[in-house]
Amino acid sequence: MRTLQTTPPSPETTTAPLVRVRNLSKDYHLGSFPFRSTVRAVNDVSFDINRGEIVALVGESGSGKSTIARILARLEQPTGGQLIIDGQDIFATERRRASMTYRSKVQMVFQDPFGSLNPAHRIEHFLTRPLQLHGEDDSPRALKLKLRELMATVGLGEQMLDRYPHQLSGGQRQRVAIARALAVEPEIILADEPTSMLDVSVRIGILNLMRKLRDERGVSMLYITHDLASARYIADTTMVMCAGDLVEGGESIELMAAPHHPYTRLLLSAVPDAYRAQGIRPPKREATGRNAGRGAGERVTLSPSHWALKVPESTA
Amino acid sequence: METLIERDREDTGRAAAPVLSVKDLRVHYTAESGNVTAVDGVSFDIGAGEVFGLAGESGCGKSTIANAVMRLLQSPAEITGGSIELNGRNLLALGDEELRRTRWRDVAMVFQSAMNSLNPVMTIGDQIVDVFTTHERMPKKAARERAAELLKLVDISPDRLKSYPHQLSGGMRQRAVIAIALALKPSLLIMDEPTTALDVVVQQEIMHQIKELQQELGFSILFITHDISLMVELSHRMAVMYAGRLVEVAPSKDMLGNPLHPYTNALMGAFPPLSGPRVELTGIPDAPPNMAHPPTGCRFHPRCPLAVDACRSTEPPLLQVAARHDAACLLVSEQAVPSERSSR
Amino acid sequence: ANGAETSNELLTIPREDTATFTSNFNPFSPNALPMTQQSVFEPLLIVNPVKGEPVPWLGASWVADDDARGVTFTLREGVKWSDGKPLTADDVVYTFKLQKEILGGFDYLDKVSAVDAGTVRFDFDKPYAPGLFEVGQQVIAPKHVWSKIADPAKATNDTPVGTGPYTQVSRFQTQSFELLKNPTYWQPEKQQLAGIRMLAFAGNSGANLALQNGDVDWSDQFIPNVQKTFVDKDPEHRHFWYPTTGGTINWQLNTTKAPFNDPVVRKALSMAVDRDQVATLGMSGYTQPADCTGLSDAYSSWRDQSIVDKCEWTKLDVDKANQMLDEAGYTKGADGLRTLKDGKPFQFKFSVGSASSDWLSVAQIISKNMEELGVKVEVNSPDWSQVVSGYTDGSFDSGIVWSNAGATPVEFYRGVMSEEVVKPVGKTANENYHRFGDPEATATLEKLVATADPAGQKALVGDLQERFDEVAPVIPLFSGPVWGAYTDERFTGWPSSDNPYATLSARSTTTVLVLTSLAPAQ
Amino acid sequence: MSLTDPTPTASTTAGNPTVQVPEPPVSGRLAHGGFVHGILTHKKALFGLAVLAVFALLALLAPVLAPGNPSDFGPEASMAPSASHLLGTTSKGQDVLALTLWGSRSSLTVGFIVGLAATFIGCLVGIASAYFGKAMDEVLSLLTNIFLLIPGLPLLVVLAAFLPPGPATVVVVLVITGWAGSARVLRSQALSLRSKDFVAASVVTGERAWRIMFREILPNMASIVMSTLLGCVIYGIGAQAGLEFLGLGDTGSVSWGTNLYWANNDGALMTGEWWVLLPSGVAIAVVAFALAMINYAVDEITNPRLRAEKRG
Amino acid sequence: MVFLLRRLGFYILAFWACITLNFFLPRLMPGDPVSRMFSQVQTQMRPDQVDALRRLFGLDDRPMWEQYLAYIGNILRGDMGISLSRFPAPVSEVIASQIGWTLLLGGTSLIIAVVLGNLLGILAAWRRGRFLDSVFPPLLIFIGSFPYFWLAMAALYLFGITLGWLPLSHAFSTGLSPSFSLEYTGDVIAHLILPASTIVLVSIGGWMLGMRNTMIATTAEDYITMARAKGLRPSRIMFQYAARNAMLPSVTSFGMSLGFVVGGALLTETVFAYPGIGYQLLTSVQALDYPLTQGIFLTITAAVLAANFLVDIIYVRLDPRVRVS
Ligand SMILES: Nc1ncnc2c1ncn2[C@@H]1O[C@H](COP(=O)(O)OP(=O)(O)OP(=O)(O)O)[C@@H](O)[C@H]1O
Ligand SMILES: Nc1ncnc2c1ncn2[C@@H]1O[C@H](COP(=O)(O)OP(=O)(O)OP(=O)(O)O)[C@@H](O)[C@H]1O
Ligand SMILES: [Mg+2]
Ligand SMILES: [Mg+2]
Repeated sequence: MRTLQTTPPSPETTTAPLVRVRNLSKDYHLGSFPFRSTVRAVNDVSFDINRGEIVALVGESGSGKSTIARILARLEQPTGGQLIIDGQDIFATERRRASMTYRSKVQMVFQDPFGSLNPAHRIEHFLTRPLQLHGEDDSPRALKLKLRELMATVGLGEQMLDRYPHQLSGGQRQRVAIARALAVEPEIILADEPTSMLDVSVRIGILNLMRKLRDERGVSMLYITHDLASARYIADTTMVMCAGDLVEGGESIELMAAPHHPYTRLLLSAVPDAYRAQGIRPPKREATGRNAGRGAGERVTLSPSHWALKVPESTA
Repeated sequence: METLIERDREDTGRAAAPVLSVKDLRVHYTAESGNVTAVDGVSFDIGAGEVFGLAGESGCGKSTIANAVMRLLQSPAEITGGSIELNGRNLLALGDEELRRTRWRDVAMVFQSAMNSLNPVMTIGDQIVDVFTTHERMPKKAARERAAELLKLVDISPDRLKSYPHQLSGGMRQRAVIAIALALKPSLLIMDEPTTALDVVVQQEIMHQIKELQQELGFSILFITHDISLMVELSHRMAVMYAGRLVEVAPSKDMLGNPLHPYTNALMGAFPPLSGPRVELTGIPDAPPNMAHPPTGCRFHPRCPLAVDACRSTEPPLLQVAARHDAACLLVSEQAVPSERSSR
Repeated sequence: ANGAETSNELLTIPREDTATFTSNFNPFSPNALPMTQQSVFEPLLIVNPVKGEPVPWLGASWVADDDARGVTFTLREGVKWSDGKPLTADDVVYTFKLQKEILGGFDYLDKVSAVDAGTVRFDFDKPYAPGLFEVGQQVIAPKHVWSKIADPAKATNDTPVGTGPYTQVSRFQTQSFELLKNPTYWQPEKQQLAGIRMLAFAGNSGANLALQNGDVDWSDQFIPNVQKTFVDKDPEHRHFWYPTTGGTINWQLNTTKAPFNDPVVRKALSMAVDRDQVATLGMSGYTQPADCTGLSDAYSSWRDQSIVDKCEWTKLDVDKANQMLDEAGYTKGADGLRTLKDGKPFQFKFSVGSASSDWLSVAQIISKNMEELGVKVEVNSPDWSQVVSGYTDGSFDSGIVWSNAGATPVEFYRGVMSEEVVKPVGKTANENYHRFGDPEATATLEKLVATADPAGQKALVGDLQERFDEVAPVIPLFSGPVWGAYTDERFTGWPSSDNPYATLSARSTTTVLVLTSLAPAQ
Repeated sequence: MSLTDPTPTASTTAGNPTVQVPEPPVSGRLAHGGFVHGILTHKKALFGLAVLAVFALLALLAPVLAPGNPSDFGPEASMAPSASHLLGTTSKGQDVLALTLWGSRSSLTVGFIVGLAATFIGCLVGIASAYFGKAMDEVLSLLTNIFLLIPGLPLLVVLAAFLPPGPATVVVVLVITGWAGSARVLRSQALSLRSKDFVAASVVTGERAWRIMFREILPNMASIVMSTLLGCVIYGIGAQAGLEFLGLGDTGSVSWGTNLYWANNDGALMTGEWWVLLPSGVAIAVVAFALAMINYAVDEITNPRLRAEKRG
Repeated sequence: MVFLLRRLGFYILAFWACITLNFFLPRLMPGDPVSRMFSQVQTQMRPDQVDALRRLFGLDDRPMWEQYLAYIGNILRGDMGISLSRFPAPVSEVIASQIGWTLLLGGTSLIIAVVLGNLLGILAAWRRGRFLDSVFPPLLIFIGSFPYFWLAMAALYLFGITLGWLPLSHAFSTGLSPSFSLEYTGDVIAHLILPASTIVLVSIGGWMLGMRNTMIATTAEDYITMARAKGLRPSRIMFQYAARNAMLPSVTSFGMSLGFVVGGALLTETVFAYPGIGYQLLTSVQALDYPLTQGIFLTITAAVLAANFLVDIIYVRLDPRVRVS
């Protein structure tokens, strides 16, 4: 068995990060005027993603992971904060709709491969459209060539192009979704739980594919998951989210070996692990640091590659 | 520290008659795209107080077995063979009314999605009370008191009796369903992926609760999940299923330490560990077989790294290959002794 | 009377034009309930169009001034209101005061005065012979009641006080009401019915079904194929009589538009109309074709037979018609279609209100007839209100229009060819929609209304008939039939062609004559 | 109208992240020809299509089968069906068969135009409402709901009376009163598709709004659009007949509704001339039934569970 | 509560839209009620008579917006004016005398159709493929395919004229006085049978099929499987678990179809000469009786909106999920 590299191979790691997220927040309004209530889905979140880096965002359901991905994909407008990509302050320049340039830099892979591939179209459509929208005016032949290449990249045969999504297995579908994202040659792919709808046996395949893409093409990735083990498996950096807050972040293995924030610890202890010699008895729910630190926003640096949100003494 | 289930209990109740005994069960689905034998000759026993796990990929027939035991299968599904004995009674021979009485009293079930298995327009309380009024002809008031006790058992405040399902969180709903399942103190509880809809922290809490309740009340559990790690933590004994057949049955510890079937082995390897070095995993290549046209011979052979020619043509029987350890693989059966049914 | 006992003897009459009744027995209301004007209130005299002569009623006799500038009525003695008070000349005076205030009309009426308690004098501000019948047919209301009503225009008069035979409202319900005997009627011997019961129906079909089923005694709505659907079911008792004494129904062409301003065109078109087919198919055979005097059968006694005998343009003669159009310069093209003088195709619209299905059939027949002339006629059937709005503002091409009805032909001729009533296009016209005025006819009419002596009137009407034949202001189609069908199973004494003392209409001034003639069958 | 609302609103299928592979959405199977295949092999649909085809053919061939103006009066009035007049004649001597044949032209045309137009507007409003959401949705939904709540027949009566008569008016009036029902159904369907990830994926790819609405969302609504269309056609044919029966249509034209109007006016019921009343009424019923059967079939093809299966 | 308030706001807005539409529609039409009245009785008019009537009817020539404001003001005061075609009866009186019958006929037939249709739908879905499920839906759809008035005439012909079993017209026999006597009630019911059953007949198929389809969808829900697993009695599962949920879309349709009840009885009223505001609307429209047309339209709209609000309230009771705490 090959031991996997723990650091990204890209030489650009040291240069300015590809994505800088600063103080991002998002409020959702429930109900409508005058009976509105507000839910803060993302609270003052800041992080960076370097070129060629896989960053995992983990956390329990409803903690705001997808919201962050959707904001980065410009499917949602944030309530506040900055998004800087390649040094450009996106929300300041592109108020309402994302430009095609932005779209060609940032692509997304969704959780449910059934839902993200329109059942009415053939596989070919999903790959042709981005090529047509973003590529140069290709001749049909050049287009065919590109399609074949894309399919090969994600490990699918050319004959699949004529099929409809429902004629493919879940894993194959997710590969098509990845190929679609790749078609525009993006700089970063946002993958929102790309494996959680897949069968156990094919998950690893998809994770391996993602890692391969990073290794071979240098694509950055934001990998969103609630499966800590898989985050540890492919992500260089892991960030933990809890109720809208980013509570801890750091180099994946280091973070999981020495979790600092109580929520991270809780999360880790809850993962069933057959091989774990000893389990950690989960503390009672009320005692966890779920809502700790809201608004405090102060970070403790644990190592150059590991930080956590400061926890108020009483709940720590 | 502790694991969820004490391994020592493996030996308890070994002599007693099994709570559930499934023999050579066959279930057939009639479908346009082709007829499917979703469960093809499955046999296993569950002893009193035993937690028996059933693992396998999606579509391999786990839920079908669970539903067959509950006699919930409806057209296009049909039980075409075998027997299901619950506490010595053949469930397949029961008439409608008898069956209705047996359900929930002797065997209860926790469904995969609590959200969908609770009637959205009835309060939790009413849905519990329903069980008592139907099976025990209990007056409403007494039933309500019992319902409150049940909720307390699963750590839900009794004033939630008046709540509707949508007013509870996912975890609470699932616990409410467990409470309903335990209402009549059944001897067997079937749990079909009871926690897949929940996130890890809540899952952990619920599993813990189930374990406590099981130890307290002593019922047996048929536990179904695709998450081997979870199953190994929870069950005494487990079976791995592939494409409608059992491929390996063994005490969980043995299964973990010494998986004999290549499929079991591959399945174990599909879960990245939380500790240790980062090693590359391979998963299982290709997709599970189309059950309408299962492969000949060993059904796993197209994906099996170790497959030999014989695998293509010869169906491997489930044979005892070690003490209380059965497997269905030509490669491991050479040293095996044939067993009539999976032993305990 | 006790309802249960007499209920068999109630004369039951359906009304097809209202689905429900809303209480309103106000004689001054434009939409009073049926029988208000027929049974509750009575006029001074009644004109029977079949016989063409007036019947004295509340006015026992009258004297018209020779110069036609007034008339004096002597009221019948012993007439009492249904509340027991006597009828006096003051009632008549007050009635006319209210009528003029509320509904207008009688613009020629200078003064109405009570000469004494039993005599009323009407003074006209100009010679106006038809005035006698107009004032005579106004129903009279009691002053002692109406002078106490604050807003007579808006009174519903739920418990009417009248002089008629059946005045006592009973069991007023959404779809029916009953009028029982006036306890103080002036001809008690003629009150042979226990009362009248009116039933409401939403449309002809319902009323007809009731008739066919024997649920009603007397019905005056249109009945398709009355012989087969009604009479044949019980020929012994069931009868109908459709005298054609309504106004003439005309095809009116807008004479402000070319080519309808050309009398030759009007006559040619008229000659192509198959009036027999119109009468038999369009009007179910319930009427006869009109002639070139334009007069309906209500004015048979005025008709000049010599003119009728030499009528040309109301007789079907397609060849002649074609020839006339050819000669007049409306040439036929190769496609068989005519063009107007300005080169536009000879085609126009024919508007009829959609509710009048019989007239719609007539229009369709005519449209078909016109094809033989190479003239294209497009039948248009929007709602009546839209049709009428086209008539009143003069924007229509052509349509089927009723004509004015009066006791004498004056109203008719005035309506079709007097210059007095012609309005320019764009101004609202309420009669003479075709906007045709003839100076000669106008002068004759002026003379006619100032003539009181019957022989002189007859001569002048003869002149008008001749003039009508000459200028063809409208294309007369047929006389309007007055429908009426009954069963004499329960009541006898109905008017008929043998005894035409009234028409069988249940909504005309002659209705009261029928009501006072009927008697329970033996 | 849309009493048979094919989209149950009480659906409780909240998205729950499951590991098992869900059944492919049915529309997937429909979009690639399976639908057409389904229709062509479905007994009810075939019956409906055949009936429709027969009527369409008869309508097309009316000038050949019954030459001349069908409303011309003839000499042979009120004749019971016989060899010379297969369906008898009216009291005005018109041939009932000719009237029925020619009537099918107007009735079918109006029905289908109304159906198409109402469905089109419904699609436009429904999908736009669902896709753009927010203020657009609020406004369009409000409009839709208002039109749904305004009592239809009274509005029909009022409108029909106030517009010049003719087939165009009938169409306009029926579309005005008929589109809202389809918009509501289509919106709710589009709304569920709107939240599907493939829409988000298209946005991320950079597709334009109209393209997403019509190329991504609409094709997945094929069956419901079809259902709505059929429903609207049924509505169109029936409502036209009703209007005309009340005399609010174009009484001068020949359609099944006006045939019945004239039959009723000429007292066919009273004279016992059943042959005048029967054909047009039955024709409407048979066409509507055929359409309903196709609709039924569409429902069953899209949702196999609805099929009345035989139990073993 | 929030849900209901929102709905209420919507209804108020819808109501305003309706009455505005209602104001402008009749005024866009050419012609005026007075000349219309004369064309109906087909007599001549003298200009002074026309003026007198216009004065009498209070037809005003004020600018449109002034009339509109006055109209809105009057409506808020509950004053719907005086009917022209039934002058001088106030609109409210005309409506009051007829709406009861409309509600009786419409309400009875709607309730029967809904209850029976849904019951049939529930049973058909529950016993899939059996007689009820295979025979009834196509049969009812076929019957429902006939134009309503046609079916009504056929029924009238058959049961009223030919067989003579049931009365031909009206809401009760003439000669009877409304009372709570057995005779009167029986008579009213006898008169109700034909009109109501024809309405039921044409509408029941839709209800049945709609219910059947949602019911089938519902029976596939996990909570039904769970209920079966719980060993509940089939009747309880069918009604309390399946039908109770499947009913919800029906409740919404019920609200929507109320509009049909109040306005849609028009054809019934025509065929059976049954009293009611549907036919009155038609005649008032044809008579250009703006006040009455408006009044009826307003009443119908208000009734429909109110009924829908009621349905919303019921819906909230039936479906706990829309209750927002
Ligand atoms: N459209 C929306 N309107 C209102 N609230 C929303 C909306 N989308 C998300 N939320 C709320 O925002 C919070 C964060 O949601 P999000 O989907 O980002 O969570 P997540 O971490 O992706 O959860 P999961 O693991 O379940 O996917 C949740 O509380 C959710 O209820
Ligand atoms: N209604 C059905 N019609 C036809 N085939 C069916 C039906 N339901 C299940 N099957 C078939 O039965 C097989 C077993 O299904 P089952 O639901 O028991 O799988 P499972 O192991 O529970 O899967 P999962 O982990 O996804 O729940 C599947 O391969 C499927 O093809
Ligand atoms: Mg998410
Ligand atoms: Mg399952």
